[in-house]
Amino acid sequence: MDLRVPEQEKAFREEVRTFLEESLTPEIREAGKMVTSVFAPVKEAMAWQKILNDKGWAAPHWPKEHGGTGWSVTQRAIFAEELVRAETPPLVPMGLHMCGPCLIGCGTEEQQKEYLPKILNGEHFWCQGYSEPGSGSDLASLKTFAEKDGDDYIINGTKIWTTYAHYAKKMFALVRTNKDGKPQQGITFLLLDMDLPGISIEPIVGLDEVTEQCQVFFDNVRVPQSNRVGAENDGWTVAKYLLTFERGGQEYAPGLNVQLEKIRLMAEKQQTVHGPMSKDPVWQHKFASVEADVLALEFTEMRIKSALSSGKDPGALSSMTKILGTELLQKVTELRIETLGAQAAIWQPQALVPGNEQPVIGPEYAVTAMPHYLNSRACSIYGGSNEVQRGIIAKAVLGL
Amino acid sequence: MDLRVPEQEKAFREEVRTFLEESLTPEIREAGKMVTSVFAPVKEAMAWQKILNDKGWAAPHWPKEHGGTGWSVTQRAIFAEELVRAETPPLVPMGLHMCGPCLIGCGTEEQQKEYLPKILNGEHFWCQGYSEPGSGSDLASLKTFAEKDGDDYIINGTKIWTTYAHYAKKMFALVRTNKDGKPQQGITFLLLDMDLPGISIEPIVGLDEVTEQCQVFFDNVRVPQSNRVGAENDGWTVAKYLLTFERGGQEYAPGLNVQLEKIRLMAEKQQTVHGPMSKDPVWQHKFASVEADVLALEFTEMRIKSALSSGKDPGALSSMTKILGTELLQKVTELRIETLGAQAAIWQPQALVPGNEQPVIGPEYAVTAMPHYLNSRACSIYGGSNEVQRGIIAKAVLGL
Amino acid sequence: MNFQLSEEQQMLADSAKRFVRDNHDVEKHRQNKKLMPLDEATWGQFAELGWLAVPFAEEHGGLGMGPLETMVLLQELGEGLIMAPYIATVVLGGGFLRHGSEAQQAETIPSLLEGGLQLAFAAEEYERVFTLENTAMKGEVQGGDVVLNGTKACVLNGDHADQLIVLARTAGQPGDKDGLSLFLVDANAEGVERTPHRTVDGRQGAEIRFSNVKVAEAARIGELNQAYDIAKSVLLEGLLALSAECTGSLTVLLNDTVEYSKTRKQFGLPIGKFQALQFRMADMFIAMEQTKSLLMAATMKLVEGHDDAAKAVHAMKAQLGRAGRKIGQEAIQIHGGMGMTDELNVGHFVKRLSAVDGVFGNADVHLMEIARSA
Amino acid sequence: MNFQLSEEQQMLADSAKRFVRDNHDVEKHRQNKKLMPLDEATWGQFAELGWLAVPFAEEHGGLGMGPLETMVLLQELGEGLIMAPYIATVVLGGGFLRHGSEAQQAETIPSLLEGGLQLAFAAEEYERVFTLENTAMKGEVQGGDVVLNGTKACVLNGDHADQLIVLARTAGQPGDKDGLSLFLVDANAEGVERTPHRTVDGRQGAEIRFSNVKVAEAARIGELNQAYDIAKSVLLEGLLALSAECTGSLTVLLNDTVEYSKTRKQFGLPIGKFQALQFRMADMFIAMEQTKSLLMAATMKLVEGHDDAAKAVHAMKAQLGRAGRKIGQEAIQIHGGMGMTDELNVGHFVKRLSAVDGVFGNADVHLMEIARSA
Repeated sequence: MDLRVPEQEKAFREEVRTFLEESLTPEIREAGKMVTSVFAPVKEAMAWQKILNDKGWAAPHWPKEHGGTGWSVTQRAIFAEELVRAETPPLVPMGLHMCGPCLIGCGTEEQQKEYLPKILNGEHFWCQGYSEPGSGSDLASLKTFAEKDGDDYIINGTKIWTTYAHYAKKMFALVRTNKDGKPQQGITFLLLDMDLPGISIEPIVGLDEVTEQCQVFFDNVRVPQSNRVGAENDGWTVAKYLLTFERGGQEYAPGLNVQLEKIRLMAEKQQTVHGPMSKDPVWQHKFASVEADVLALEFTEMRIKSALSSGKDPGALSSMTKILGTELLQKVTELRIETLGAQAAIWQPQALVPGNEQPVIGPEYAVTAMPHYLNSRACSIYGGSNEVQRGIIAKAVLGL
Repeated sequence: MDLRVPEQEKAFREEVRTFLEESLTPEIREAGKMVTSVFAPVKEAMAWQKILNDKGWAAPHWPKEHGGTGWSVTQRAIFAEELVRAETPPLVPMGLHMCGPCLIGCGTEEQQKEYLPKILNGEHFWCQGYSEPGSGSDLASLKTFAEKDGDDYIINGTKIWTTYAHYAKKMFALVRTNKDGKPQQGITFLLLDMDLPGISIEPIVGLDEVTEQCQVFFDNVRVPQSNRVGAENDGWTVAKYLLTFERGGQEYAPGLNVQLEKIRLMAEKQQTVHGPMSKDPVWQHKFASVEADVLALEFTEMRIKSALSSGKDPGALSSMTKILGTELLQKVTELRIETLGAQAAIWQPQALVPGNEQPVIGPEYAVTAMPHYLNSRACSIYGGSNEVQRGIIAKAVLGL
Repeated sequence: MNFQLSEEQQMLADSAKRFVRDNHDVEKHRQNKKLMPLDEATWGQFAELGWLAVPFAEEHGGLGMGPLETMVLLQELGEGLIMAPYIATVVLGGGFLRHGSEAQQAETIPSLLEGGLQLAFAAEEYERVFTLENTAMKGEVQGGDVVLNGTKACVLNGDHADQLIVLARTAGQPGDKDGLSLFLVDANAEGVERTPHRTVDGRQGAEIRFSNVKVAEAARIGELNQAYDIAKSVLLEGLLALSAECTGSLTVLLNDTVEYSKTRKQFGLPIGKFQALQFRMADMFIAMEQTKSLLMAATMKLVEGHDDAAKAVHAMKAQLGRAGRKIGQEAIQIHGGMGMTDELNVGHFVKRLSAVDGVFGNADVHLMEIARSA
Repeated sequence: MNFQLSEEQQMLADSAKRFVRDNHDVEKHRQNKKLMPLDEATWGQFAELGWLAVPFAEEHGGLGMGPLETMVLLQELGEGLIMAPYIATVVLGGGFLRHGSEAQQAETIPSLLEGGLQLAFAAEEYERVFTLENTAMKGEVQGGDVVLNGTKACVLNGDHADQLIVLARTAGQPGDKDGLSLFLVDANAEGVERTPHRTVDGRQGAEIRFSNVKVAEAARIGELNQAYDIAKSVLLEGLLALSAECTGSLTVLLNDTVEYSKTRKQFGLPIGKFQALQFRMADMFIAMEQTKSLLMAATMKLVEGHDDAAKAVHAMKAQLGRAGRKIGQEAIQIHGGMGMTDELNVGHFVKRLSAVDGVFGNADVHLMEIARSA
């Protein structure tokens, strides 16, 4: 058991840092610092993806033959950590982290050749058509129907919580092609263009007054059968492939540590009658409690990485990091608004728009606090609600 | 809306205080201060009951014709509060608060005449035979069977968590007399002597190394049918009568306030490097948080009393005070061991026995802390577990 | 002990209930939120209904009511998330005017009662955790005048206000209760510069800078350097008013969540049938009832002048932060994606609660105030 | 980064696992608890198995291992709730001896390794919240000697100990890190009076009064007045050892609860099928995994000398308090009445965790130490 870092890992980290130092533009840095969601502003995120892709680093987790980097689990983790520490805007995940892996695992060679390079270079901006108004956590109950008609499918129905549908060129979707049998059966994975006749998009305004999500309506939308990934009625397998591909799930601790450090600096600026809030025992107690949780999560994530590195499948433990990561993020954003008091209530979303010239009212570091607090409430809902994740732990880990 | 206390209520409180001042013996006082459970040591509790009964105050909640006081809801609450504030040992509830009311509501005149006076004067010490090993929260699933045989029932089976069975002269029990139909049907309410042939008692040692509960075994125990209360197979109705009788449930806030005050005094004695713990902001914050909860509960209980006084039935709200009262008690006992640190780990249960001459090791106020913490874990389990209570709120109050 | 509303109080509650029924609408709320100007029409209705007169003495044309009636009124309005600056102008502003000179009262109250005068309490400062004694903004005594310099932050209703009640430090250091003074300052006086901003709950606040603003003795409320007690007593009423309003809002959040859970189906069942959600909604209910209890406790104790009244008000404000967080967060989680949108009640109510926790000290600040009032 | 046990560590774990399998039994534990005398047989087995030698240097006859191996060993022993005074004698006692003089080492270590010498760290005091610098018990310097007066409380293994390591204040005031000194004192020296007592977890502690106990310079460990750093470094190892042992205990509590919930039926279903309980057991599992992670984090950081090692150890002790409380309380609640008895594992494990939280500073104390180590 040891934590020592081999020389080559140190060197790799240095290489990443140097690259970031040299290649991040002021606009991208600024956008990264202002991010209050897992979804960064599109323009800056895509500009950053282009820079990474030019270097060959846009999709380190992909197999090398498809444009991945061939890095080890550890190298990928170091890279991800450094991106977070430098507060780069997160890359938009729908192409790189969702559709791409499904195509790699289940697409035809033709599909891979057509789509993967354009995911990497950003030419195709993808959105994900999974959730429907009636099926959130219970995804298998989806109803949007694709009826066969000659060489095509004709799609009718609606998708909701479709992130960035209003920017997307392409959608990968799960649609029902058979109404009989178990709900997971009879679902097909399709690719489609967002400018097809019959598609209409209705943006959804969020709590933070930002439009990230949309509802998408399908009115007799015609899609060629060649756009299917995997076999008909076997779309559930295609979608599930993602779990195999990104085993171990996301890492949350690096980002949480960045947030905590920011909050500590804010607390140093807030004056109580006894001096800075950062020296106030009640604040310290609260902060230390979250710090301990984050340190624990950091090592929980390391243990999962270590299992992955030695070829083990951490399986349902990714449900645990999802719960911990999202609920700690929520706690951290809450701690931030508590640290700021009334200042957090000043509402100036326009100051978050990249490139705005709006003068900030109040301390500049307070601007992102409330939008981030509100936006982060979503992360225990999406990606398999935390209720679903607790159910998975109870059943798959504890055998209940 | 007002909190003003009418003169006659003030006078009544004064009367109670004076009585307590004059009639509490040093032994009873001492036993009261050392109580770490809802069940006080039997000898002192019964001695205190005798004193109260001589005054006519042993069962204020009973109808006057059966030996009650005829007090108003408010007077009864004042009386209960003053008992708690004076830290008198709680009266053993099985006769006065459980069996008595059932007899008053559902017993024959003969049964009332026979049993009620002896409950009041303590001649009959009762225990409650409800729970069984297989039926805790799910009481209706009880299996102890009473078979008719001439004028008798013959009982076979076992009861568990029978508080103070090893001291009891009498038991009131729910037994199954019919195995068909819904589980609540076919249950009969019986009274029986604890020295009957075929009854054996096995004491259960608790976490705190005290024996409060027992398991009671019935091996062909013969009980005359005249010992039945209510109709055969209608015991559920008899048992439920208690809910009607003690509407609004117990009051927890007065006892919690006494505990909080004790903890505050303890905190004054603990020295940190900055002075007494009572001035330590982290401790203050924690303490204030519980204080706010208890103040809220005090008024929640007042609102229920006020509804009762004006003839309303607070119904399922007693589930709420049960949850709040027991969980706050648990929090308070936890706060106490946190205030004491390692001192709370010193284990000297012998020092809690009334009349012991054992010298105490460490601060005297620390002696009850850990036993009380451990014992109080039970109060979210018994009397309808807090899971059952939350279910009642969800269904009966929220309509889920 | 009596928790019944008087006939008068019941009438007030009923009229507010009617107002909410006729005026609350999420769509309308979303539109209103985008407007920075004061909603004059609603304010006019408030005046007509007599609500602006609630806490003023009868000799000033008021109704001679107090915190109990304010509680009754605001609890109802909170159920409709009505955005009028009632607390800034009537509760806090009116509260300070009670301590003002006869001249100050004569100049302001009649106009206020007609709906023609807005007030704001300029107390918070940037990068200072709010308590009255932590006030740092300087008022320099120059003969009979005081010269104000500095910035007040997050002043609720600050931009609409015609007159500002400014809390300034005229002696001593932050932390001292002595040395605080209160001034009634014309919002358009020379040297007063206001930058309005929205608040997360769709209301309006302002940053207010004071540059050599000279204030005459006649503009002072209370004694020089001795304003703490007045400020505290008015603040307590303001905290109660905020709490009453938000307690109404909590009721709606709970009810909407319970109702939503009865209709929203997942895995073939209404989600309200899942035990884990049932228990959480039971806990939301309990938190709400405890909040109501503290609201009554604190309000009655303050009205009747109990020794522990201040402590109870601090407990209430702390509870508002804690219960607001708990109920608000659960309401969103149980609503799922719909809870994250601008479309339903839930998001707007949650934003209101999130804003209010930070106003005049959050839950942590008030828990410590409980400890200090012991 | 590597979380694999070395071959040697795995062997140690295996032997401890076997020991627990052969020796742990609730019935036996209940009987042992009633005994105040040391369980010599078990201690002899510890010596034979070489466990007493784990942290000692090879030149002293030890195995030259460290906190990682202590962790591995104690985690296993914790699963069996084995009550030997390993931490007092070997981890803390042995830790202090490492800083002792050659004469002190020669006099104690050989006997300790054979199982013939017991130690105890006399640090806590009545009515003083434990931190090293809060030590108040006086040691008066008289020439080369120091005269001890005062009382040490809750000294784990205090009555069995042959030698006591006493932390005393020889200069300064409580709160000062300077002015602390450590002494190796014969437990039967004149003026040392011991009152043994049980602790809630069935182990043994003692109150130890010192009345004019004269200690020569040769009995001192480290420099006069400069013992803080030694005490801190040994204490950190002790905290880790307690944490390791209790992490093992937490595993058992979780597993027993989950298994019980699969067999116990209510309302026609195993209670483990009820969603509310499932979610709570999932949360218990998460708390346990987080505890394991912190244990590894803190132990590895301490062994490798990372800057933030102390902070990680404090985080671990805080987590032990928090997770121990949460998991213990839930274990009882889910076991229902059976969890309240002396009959099952659950009660005994919960009592162990309840005792340990208070030892050498509870969760709150250690959270504040995290803040101070920042």
